[in-house]
Amino acid sequence: MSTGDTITLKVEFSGGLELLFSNQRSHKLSVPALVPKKYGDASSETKPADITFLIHYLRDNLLKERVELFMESDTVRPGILVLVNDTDWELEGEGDYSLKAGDEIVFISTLHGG
Amino acid sequence: MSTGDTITLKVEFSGGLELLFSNQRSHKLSVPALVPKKYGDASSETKPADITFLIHYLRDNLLKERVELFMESDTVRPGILVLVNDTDWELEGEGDYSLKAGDEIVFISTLHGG
Amino acid sequence: MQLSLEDYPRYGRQMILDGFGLTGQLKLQSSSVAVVGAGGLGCPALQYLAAAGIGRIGIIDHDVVEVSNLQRQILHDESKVGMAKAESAARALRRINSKLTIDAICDALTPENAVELLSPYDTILDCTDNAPTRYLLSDTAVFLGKPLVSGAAQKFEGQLCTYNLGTVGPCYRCLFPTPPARELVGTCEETGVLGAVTGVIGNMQALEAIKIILGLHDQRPSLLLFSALGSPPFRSIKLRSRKTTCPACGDSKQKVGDIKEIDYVQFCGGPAPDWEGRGL
Amino acid sequence: MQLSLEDYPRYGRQMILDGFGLTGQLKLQSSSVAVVGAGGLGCPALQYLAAAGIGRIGIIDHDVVEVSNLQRQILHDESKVGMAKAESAARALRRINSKLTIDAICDALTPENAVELLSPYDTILDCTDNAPTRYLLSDTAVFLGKPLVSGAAQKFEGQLCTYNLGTVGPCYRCLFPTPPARELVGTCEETGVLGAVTGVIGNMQALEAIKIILGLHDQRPSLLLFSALGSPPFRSIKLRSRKTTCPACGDSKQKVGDIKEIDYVQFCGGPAPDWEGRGL
Ligand SMILES: [Zn+2]
Ligand SMILES: [Zn+2]
Repeated sequence: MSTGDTITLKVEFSGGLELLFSNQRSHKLSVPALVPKKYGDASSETKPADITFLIHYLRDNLLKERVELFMESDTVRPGILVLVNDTDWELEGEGDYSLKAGDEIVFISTLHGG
Repeated sequence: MSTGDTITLKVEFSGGLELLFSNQRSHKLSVPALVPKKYGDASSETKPADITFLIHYLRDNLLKERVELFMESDTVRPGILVLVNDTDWELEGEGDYSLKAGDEIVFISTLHGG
Repeated sequence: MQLSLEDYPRYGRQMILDGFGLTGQLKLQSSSVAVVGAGGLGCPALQYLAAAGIGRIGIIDHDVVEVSNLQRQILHDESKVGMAKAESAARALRRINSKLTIDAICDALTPENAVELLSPYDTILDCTDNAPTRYLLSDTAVFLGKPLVSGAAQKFEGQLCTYNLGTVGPCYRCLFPTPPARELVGTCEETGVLGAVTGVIGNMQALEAIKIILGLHDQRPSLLLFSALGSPPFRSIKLRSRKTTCPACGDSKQKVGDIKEIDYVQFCGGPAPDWEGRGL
Repeated sequence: MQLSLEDYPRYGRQMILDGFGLTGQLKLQSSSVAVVGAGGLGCPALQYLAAAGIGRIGIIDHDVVEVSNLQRQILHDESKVGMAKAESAARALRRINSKLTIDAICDALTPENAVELLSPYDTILDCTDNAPTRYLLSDTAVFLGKPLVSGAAQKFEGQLCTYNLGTVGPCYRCLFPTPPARELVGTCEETGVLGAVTGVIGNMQALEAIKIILGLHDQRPSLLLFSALGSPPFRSIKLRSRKTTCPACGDSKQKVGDIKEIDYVQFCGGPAPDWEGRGL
């Protein structure tokens, strides 16, 4: 859980996306509770860590290959669905959703097989 | 959620037990946060409301018929499995488990059909 | 419409259920369902639709049965290898329930024929195995105003979602405006699939269709995720409603254009790579 | 042991899965599963076990096919009405997969024959429809030291639990030392059941068995609850471990006594009331 300035999350990838992340579906990770408003710019104002930050963070820390299959213009590729604690992120403010300790964030791609 | 001295719970019955409770599977109810150690004896010491209390409370307030099909010697009939937030109550202290606001308590009977 | 006398014992076990009854059985009898794909998902879905007494069932599939299908496509059997899947499945269903009308349609679903082939049916099941057909089915379901019960399965995983249901249900494009990258998508041929996984999802598709027909579906947009090795194996996701900006089902109706003119294969990144041809 | 050449294309779609491979297929081929009950649960379970290539399958059922079964028991069909269910199911499986050994056992499972009938099999599936047989199966599985994959379905609800698995898995008596009150228990005949519900649970039973045989089961005691009209439809429950005080599997082994001498029907409250005979 939160230890003052970091937030511990569970992040999952499924539907094929796990292939970009060492073929590992489930990840536990800690992110700072406050992050720069402008990603990577330590001199900018801060904001509570949100999903937009998490997406960038995953790209820089967990993603193993092919960034263009995960991100597109500062958010996830439109073929990817993001879930916050079993709810579609569109119902939770999308990228602006502020992360809370213990949150479970899932990134899925649609399956096509039958 | 808790409003100081009551606790709001979700209680569910399934596997046939709902027949004893107006054939309704899901119930929302509020119980006192502190209850007499000896059920029904207002003059006895108090304890935080636990599942043993809840079983008695359900018997007196929700049960519509055939108490012997739900209770036996101050607990549930041994054919009934009690679940606390999707966990077997045996792993949670059984009757001594102290109820928390928002808890979901499920009472199930085994199904036999096929 | 009536239920014939011999159907009372046949369907008695479901007619005595709460919310079912004679009315429910007559609803099933007078309903029609199109199942697109008679493979791993279509077979179990078809079985339970036929057993329940859906009056008319259309089976759309242009493939023939291969021995590699038998590991999961449980309406086909060794004697059917080489037969059209739609025909093989139709024969199996007629054995189960001879009173139903079964349409075996041995054509590929294309932008040219989709509206025509699907318009006779009330409910559509997407039991296909590729992205272009999934977008085509979604657009067609939106155009026809019919619910689309979509299943998918790969490896140890499955997904189930009903699109375009009621007034608020999203379509496939509301959720996935862009197809996933080809590199991350495999067919069952490429990545494999466990038969029991297609079974669970196909079975759930039949159940969804039956609930919709009986009026027992709560119509809340949701996605079921299944992972055979996961713990828990099932997760239910609460989904967004229909998006007013969706190019298919949004307020500017059918901004995607005329279905017949959409190149779905190109939209999904071109033809599937021929891994075998490349020596893989 | 080897996999014959023609089985590579047949099982290729599952053999390419992670954790499966040739080793996994050979495990299935050399394994044996007993399915007790060839009804609503047994039919879908049997289908997916046979399709996956389980080498030996025993089907134990003493009933004959009735028209009222066809709404959910999808291995039987109209031409089989009157035939023994075990035989009907065996014929269907042989059509799917002619290389398997299928034992059709048309006897009722009793305290006298249970140990003998079940000892040839590695894994047991409880697809029965009554409480006495469920306790009998649990005690027998404990006695034989074999996992018991138990399914149940009624109305719109289903339950799935694997008993006696590994060293810590509880048995049926650990969870339910006493049978439920007869008044709250119905058979499918009395209370009805939706076919797709038995389908989902039976299908999951096959999947559990396959996971156990492949060594892919996490062995954590859990109970899956399914409610076709619920939202969410599935819940996974974390269960207690084996109870040292259990009269069947506890430390004082087999305190229940010799299985042959237990009157399971009486233990479960006597024979099922004959509702029809009482004019209901
Ligand atoms: Zn849309
Ligand atoms: Zn035990």
